Amino acid sequence: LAKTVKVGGIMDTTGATSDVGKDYAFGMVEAFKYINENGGINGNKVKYTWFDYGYRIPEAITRYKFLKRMGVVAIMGWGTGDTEALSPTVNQDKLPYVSASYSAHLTDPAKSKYNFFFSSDYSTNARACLTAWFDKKWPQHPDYGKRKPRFACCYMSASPYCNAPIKAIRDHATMLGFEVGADQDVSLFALDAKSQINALKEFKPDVVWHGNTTMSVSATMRDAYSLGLGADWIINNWGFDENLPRLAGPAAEGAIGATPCAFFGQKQPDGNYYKNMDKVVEYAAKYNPGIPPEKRLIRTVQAWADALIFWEAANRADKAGSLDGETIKTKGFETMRNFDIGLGSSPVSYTATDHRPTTGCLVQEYRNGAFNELSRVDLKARWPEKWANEWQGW
Amino acid sequence: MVHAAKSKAKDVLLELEDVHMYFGRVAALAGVNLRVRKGEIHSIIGPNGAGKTVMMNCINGLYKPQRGSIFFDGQRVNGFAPSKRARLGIARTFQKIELFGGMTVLDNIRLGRHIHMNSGIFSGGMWIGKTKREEIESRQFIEEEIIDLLEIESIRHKTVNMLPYGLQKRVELGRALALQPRLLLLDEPLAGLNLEEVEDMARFILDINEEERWKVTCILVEHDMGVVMDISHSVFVLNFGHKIVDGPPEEVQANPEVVKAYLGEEDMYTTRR
Amino acid sequence: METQEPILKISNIEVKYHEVILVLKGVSIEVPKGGIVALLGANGAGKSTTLKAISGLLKTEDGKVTDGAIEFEGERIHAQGAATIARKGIIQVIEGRRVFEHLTVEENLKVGAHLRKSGSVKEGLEMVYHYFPRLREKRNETAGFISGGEQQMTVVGRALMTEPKLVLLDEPSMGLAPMLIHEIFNIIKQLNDEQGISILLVEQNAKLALSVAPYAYVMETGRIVMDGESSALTENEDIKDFYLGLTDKGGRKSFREVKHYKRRKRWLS
Amino acid sequence: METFVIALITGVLVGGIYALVALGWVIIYKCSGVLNLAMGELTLIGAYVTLTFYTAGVPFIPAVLLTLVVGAVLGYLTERIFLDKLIGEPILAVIMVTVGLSFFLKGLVEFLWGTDTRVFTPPVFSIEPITLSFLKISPVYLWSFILSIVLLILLVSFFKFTSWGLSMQATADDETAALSLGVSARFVYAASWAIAFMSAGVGGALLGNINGINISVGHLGLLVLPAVVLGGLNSIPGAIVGGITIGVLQNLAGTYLDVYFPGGVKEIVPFVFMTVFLLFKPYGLWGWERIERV
Amino acid sequence: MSSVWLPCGDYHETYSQDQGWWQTSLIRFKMISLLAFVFIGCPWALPEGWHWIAYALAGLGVILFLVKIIANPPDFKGEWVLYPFVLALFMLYRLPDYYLSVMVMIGYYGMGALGVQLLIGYTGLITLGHAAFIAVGAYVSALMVLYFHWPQFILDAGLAYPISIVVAGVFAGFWSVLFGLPSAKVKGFYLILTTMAAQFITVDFILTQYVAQIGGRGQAFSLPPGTIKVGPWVIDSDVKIYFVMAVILTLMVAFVANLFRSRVGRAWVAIRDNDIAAETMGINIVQYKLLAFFVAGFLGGVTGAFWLSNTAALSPEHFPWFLSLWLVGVILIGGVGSIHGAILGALFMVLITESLQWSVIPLTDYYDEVADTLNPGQLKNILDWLVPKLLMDFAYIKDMVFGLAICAFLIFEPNGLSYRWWQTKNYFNLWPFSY
Ligand SMILES: Nc1ncnc2c1ncn2[C@@H]1O[C@H](COP(=O)(O)OP(=O)(O)OP(=O)(O)O)[C@@H](O)[C@H]1O
Ligand SMILES: Nc1ncnc2c1ncn2[C@@H]1O[C@H](COP(=O)(O)OP(=O)(O)OP(=O)(O)O)[C@@H](O)[C@H]1O
Ligand SMILES: [Mg+2]
Ligand SMILES: [Mg+2]
Repeated sequence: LAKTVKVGGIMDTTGATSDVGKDYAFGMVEAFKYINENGGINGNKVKYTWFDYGYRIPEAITRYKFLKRMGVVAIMGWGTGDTEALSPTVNQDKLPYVSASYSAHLTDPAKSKYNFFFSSDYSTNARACLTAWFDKKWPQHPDYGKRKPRFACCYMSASPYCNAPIKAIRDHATMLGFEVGADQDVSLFALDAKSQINALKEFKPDVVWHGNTTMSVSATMRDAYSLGLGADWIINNWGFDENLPRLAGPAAEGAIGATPCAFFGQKQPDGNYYKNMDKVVEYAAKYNPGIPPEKRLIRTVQAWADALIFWEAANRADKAGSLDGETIKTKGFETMRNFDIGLGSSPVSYTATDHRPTTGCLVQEYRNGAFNELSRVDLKARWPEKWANEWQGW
Repeated sequence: MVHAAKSKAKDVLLELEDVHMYFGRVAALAGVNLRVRKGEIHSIIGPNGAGKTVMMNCINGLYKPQRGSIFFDGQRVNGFAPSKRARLGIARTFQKIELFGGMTVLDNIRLGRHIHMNSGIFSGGMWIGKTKREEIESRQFIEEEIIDLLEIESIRHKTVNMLPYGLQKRVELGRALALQPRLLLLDEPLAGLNLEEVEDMARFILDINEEERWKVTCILVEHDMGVVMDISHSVFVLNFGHKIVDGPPEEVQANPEVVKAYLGEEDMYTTRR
Repeated sequence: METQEPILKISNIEVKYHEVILVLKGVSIEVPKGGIVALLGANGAGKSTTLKAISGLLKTEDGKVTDGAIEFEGERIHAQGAATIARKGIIQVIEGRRVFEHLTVEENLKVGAHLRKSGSVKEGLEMVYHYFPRLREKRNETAGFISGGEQQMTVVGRALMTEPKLVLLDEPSMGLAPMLIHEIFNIIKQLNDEQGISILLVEQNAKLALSVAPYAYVMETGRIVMDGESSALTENEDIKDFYLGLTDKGGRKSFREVKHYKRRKRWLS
Repeated sequence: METFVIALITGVLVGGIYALVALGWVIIYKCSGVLNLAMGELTLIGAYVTLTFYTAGVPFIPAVLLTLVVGAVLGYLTERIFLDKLIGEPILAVIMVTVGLSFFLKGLVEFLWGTDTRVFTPPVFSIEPITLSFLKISPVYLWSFILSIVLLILLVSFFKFTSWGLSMQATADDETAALSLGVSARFVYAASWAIAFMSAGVGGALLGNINGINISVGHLGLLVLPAVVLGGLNSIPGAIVGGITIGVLQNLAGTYLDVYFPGGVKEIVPFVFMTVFLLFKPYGLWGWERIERV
Repeated sequence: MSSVWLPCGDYHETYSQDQGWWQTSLIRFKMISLLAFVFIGCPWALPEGWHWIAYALAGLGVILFLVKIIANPPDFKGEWVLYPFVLALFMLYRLPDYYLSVMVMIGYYGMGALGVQLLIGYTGLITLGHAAFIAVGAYVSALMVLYFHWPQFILDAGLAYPISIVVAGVFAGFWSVLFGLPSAKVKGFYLILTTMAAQFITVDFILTQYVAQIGGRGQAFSLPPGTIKVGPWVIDSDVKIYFVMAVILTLMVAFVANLFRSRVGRAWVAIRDNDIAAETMGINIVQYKLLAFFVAGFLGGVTGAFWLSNTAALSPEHFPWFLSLWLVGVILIGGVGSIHGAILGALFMVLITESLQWSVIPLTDYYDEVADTLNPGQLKNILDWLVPKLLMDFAYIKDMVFGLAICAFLIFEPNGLSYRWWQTKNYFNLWPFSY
């Protein structure tokens, strides 16, 4: 007998992060259509109800309570601030919370039992990108071997999303032997970052990590370009998408970033879609014909990926007997080992003691008009004991 | 306190000594001297723009004169803020009515009692002990002394800015009285009133000035010669910052300079009502 | 002068504030072309309200003419907006010296000028300065800081700048020094003679009002209780008692005497 | 020294942008005594309208001119629909209506244009900087600076020399008195909103060219408040001077203070400065003082 | 200053009566019932099998009624008859948790708005930075609860949090005074800027850059379940949070209400209406303005401290500038210059937003239930096209409607809800003899 399974969503389509949030929300809805049209959870229909909380945390809390009262079995969340704010409550209520916030703080089951996401966390991304740059770019630099490479960070230190991986980045940079300069604070709403760039020019960095979202990232890169900073850029995942080249124009050339999955409609080197990407494109066209494909972003794909791991987990839990939060966690997520979502993302595994989905990620580079794979970095393979013992939860 | 000694004359309540007040080029007061005796009604008259209101403001501290000193009851008060002078016992009314428009008549007058109460936020917030007692006492005083005197029982709970002009003037007087002042500054209390109200107002002023339980000294700024010449003990004529005369009404009326500068040649009683 | 056809004709209007407070209960007034008419009355009688009703300013105070009609040069105007009415040539000088505090005296006058049909702003200014020489001295002072009397002149001058047909003066003498009162009233007379401006004058100082206006109305709590030639009114006992303050013997009574007897009969209402 | 000059020039140029938005605030306040908290959204709409024309194939300058027309119409409508009924009501209520308005307009913009970031394609201003010795200046800023100066001259002369400007200020000073002289408050307000909308439109058009448009551009609407206050709420030159001063301050702070107080110094320095500044000039540089005569 | 009218036939013999809390027996009845509703009606109901208590109470009511009409004892107050019925009714039902959490939000905004009301509505100091003081309160309280080494007995007694609330209030109060200092010289809208400065300096700079970093970012300020403890109760369920809210709010309202009818409150209003005159009445303007800032700050701080109990982790994002603006909105909707205003405003704003949120549900349902049942045809095509669009743009439509609601409200009710409230209230106070 088929029952309906309720799933909730707390999205931002009007708030500070709506420029990417809207696409993510769309993707999520389409993904659940797909799930339902492909048998739901072992034949049970999924009812997905989502709310916009305008990136206001008190609002998120009431929305959460509302969904809980509706009796949802899991929630698809959004921002770092609210995910972390809800994390203890979620533990208490035993509600799996699949968020779009990939903060490493959420990967330690000791602290946050019920938080999940499919992508490599921000810290891992940053470590991977630094490594990739260090391996691939630095050797081509004229000063290679003459001196230490210089590195600095640009981000809005006020925003939890931006400053989540800072500690890890510093740690990794020093480990690789960078000379680390002073951070520059760039607001998420910054129209210009001239003074920051001027300050950076004093330090003459070879590579700069930018932790914001696309708007301010592009602003910074344009200023860097016009003021002639001449450093490479590593950009955190929410700043690294199809909009970047649109906004930054020539300044975007050579930007490096870790992508949790392939871009919307991106094809593999061999010319055909990544696994499941065809579905993403198909459903986007089917349910939101209003929006032209070139307007869709990688965010849609991320939403799918998050939805799909939940689907898998729910299926497993259901097979294991029941569909309550705890089972979904223990019998669902935490039984995944190198589960392949497709969509160009790395295979994910969760254990009862470690919620870091992947051990590395795909580092891409934007060059002459396209995103190309720079390298795939696997941190666990490279620093096994650090990965195992040191690098979890920050 | 060099001057302190000089104005020790027992019966002098207020003394202005060579007060100067400039606004840019405009000399509103240029060396004014004034002595007000305890218990008298001392009127100040003069053409528009003469500086009467400015003088009032200097006395109760809204303006700070550039030069000269002001003694209240032998004490030099130049440095004092208006609120402090109010505590010393200087109350006033205003030329353009300055009531608390949104409040009821009662609350307006209650405000006058402010300096006679001293409950803070805590007793106030809990509404215990002191506050409760004070509130009741002051209410009693207002009802029995002021509202009764000014015959405004009927409008107690009305919001003031709904009242006609005449009554507002009356309420303003009541508010000033609530301070139980020793010196009362009245800036054109009769302006814009009709004859009947003028008569009432004059009566109140006289009561306040004469009745045993008030005995308030008054400084009266007014353009209504009829009343001024009638009720004031002495009249001070100010002409664009300078004193013309200061003496009993008869003397002032006789003074040709006053007539020329202020009253006008024609029958001065046209403007009397 | 009743023979002349009126420039303004108010036929028993009723005015309510906030749809509830009935302030005017059937007021009828006529102002002859080029004449001066005085409107006397106690405080709160509704004089200002009457003027506001004519000039249309009532609406800004949530007041409304609920009955009757106001005709200006034969045209019904009580439904029209204040600005429109002003353009027709009815200018009210509002109670209490409402100058534009932050503008200079001259700018204040210039604001009035935008309604001028004939003649340049310059001429207008000259005309005003001719009537109020004192304003010429203060022309560049900030209007908020000049003294009460000077403000009064500014307001009247501002009205003149608009080349009005009918001026509604609300208590022009309020708070003015005796000499200035004469001055203002002389000017009112002059304006009436020289410029042929009709004037409706609200005044507390009955004696003066009656001396300049040949015809007058008396108002009490929203009703016209008496009207007639000024000469006739000045002889009326009640008027003498209540508005001129003369005793039966015609002499003045001292306020010190008044003090000793309290309320007297409240008349006619 | 070089760094200082760079920071200075950069500041002046960025200040130009602030000035443009600040003008909108000042105009509305000057004519109706209302703080228009929807200013950011007006700017947004300006930006999007221009963009729409531009993407429809209209060249940039004509697009901006069209935006001016649209802006004027919108401003007029806004006043008629939302604020007309509130003439004579408590000023705070009117301000709150502008807040409601900002919600509405924001929603509208999102509804019509979506929340994803849009850019002018092809770019109007080249990203290649103009280079003067060690100075590198991006054209957008230069233009907005020039434009704000032009607007300044236009508006100042409007308020100083036309009887219109005078009537508007009179209305702001004493609505009733102005009415009694035949100045129609409704018209003045409508006009002021139209003008404000227009200046915001121009501001938006240029802002959009700095790096794309999405709703977060609206934030600028509030960040310029220090600039507005610095000059005095009802002084048009004040808005420009204020804008530029704030721009310079921010850049100097960003360059020199950021080292000592890591993190958003740049954003808060204007506020700190203004708080101190107001202690000495409570009404900004040229704002109307409250006249306290009793 | 809404003075209560008395029904005719109901006199006050003494002034103390005229100053008292309950002007008439009807008002007393209303207030007591209201309190009963807040503390019993909403959060609590008799457990299964105990309902007979309620019926018993009702019975008692009947008896009292009989006593009243048959043998009418001299000092037998009429309303005594009614209380048992009211109580019985309240005991039978209780709100579901979600609605309680909505009530909590209302309470939260209400508390915040009280402070703003005090500054804007009563002292005429326009503030757009109140969230800063709420934030300060929240962080002080959090720091104390998390990092302060309490003596064991206090922890056992569950006093840590209550104490921290008071301390937070006082601290926030002084913080507020600090930013209130400019108000000595700065007036009117220019004050907006200095208060905004308070917001940005406090929240966006000091708190985010420095305080929030204490003990390593992120998890530092997450409050493990069990930290928030009042007396024996661990505040972990919506009901308990609700009770905390109800108690604090009631105390606040009582405190402020008393303040406003005493000397200090009057002084504030005087400053608002006419500061020059106020000064000549002997009121020290600066001192009282600062006092206002202190009390407002105190209320804000307490509000913030309360917020801890409703959230599980603290971050500066809880107190954006938007919150300050929102609170001003609350009092404007509710009515400037009245305590009801703050509460009613909060009620209105929260209910509007919530109901707007609910309205999304039928839209979602359309897919899952309606869509398939409809047989293909014009209607279905239209809906299939329309619903997804609505659903996707719902958030924006929501914003627009909200904006319009505010505008419409202020256009038709510029004096706010409390004005209507006051009218109706007086109508009922005078009832049945309302002439
Ligand atoms: N705050 C001020 N700033 C500038 N000038 C002022 C100020 N206050 C008063 N003045 C000037 O001082 C002079 C005297 O003003 P004041 O109000 O005292 O006259 P007054 O005697 O009261 O006249 P009236 O009888 O009309 O009230 C006026 O010329 C006025 O311009
Ligand atoms: N805006 C208003 N709202 C309600 N009532 C008003 C309003 N304005 C005036 N009134 C009432 O209307 C009556 C007449 O007011 P009005 O100002 O016309 O009297 P007046 O004859 O001009 O008196 P004054 O001599 O004081 O000017 C007064 O009782 C006043 O309370
Ligand atoms: Mg004076
Ligand atoms: Mg009047």
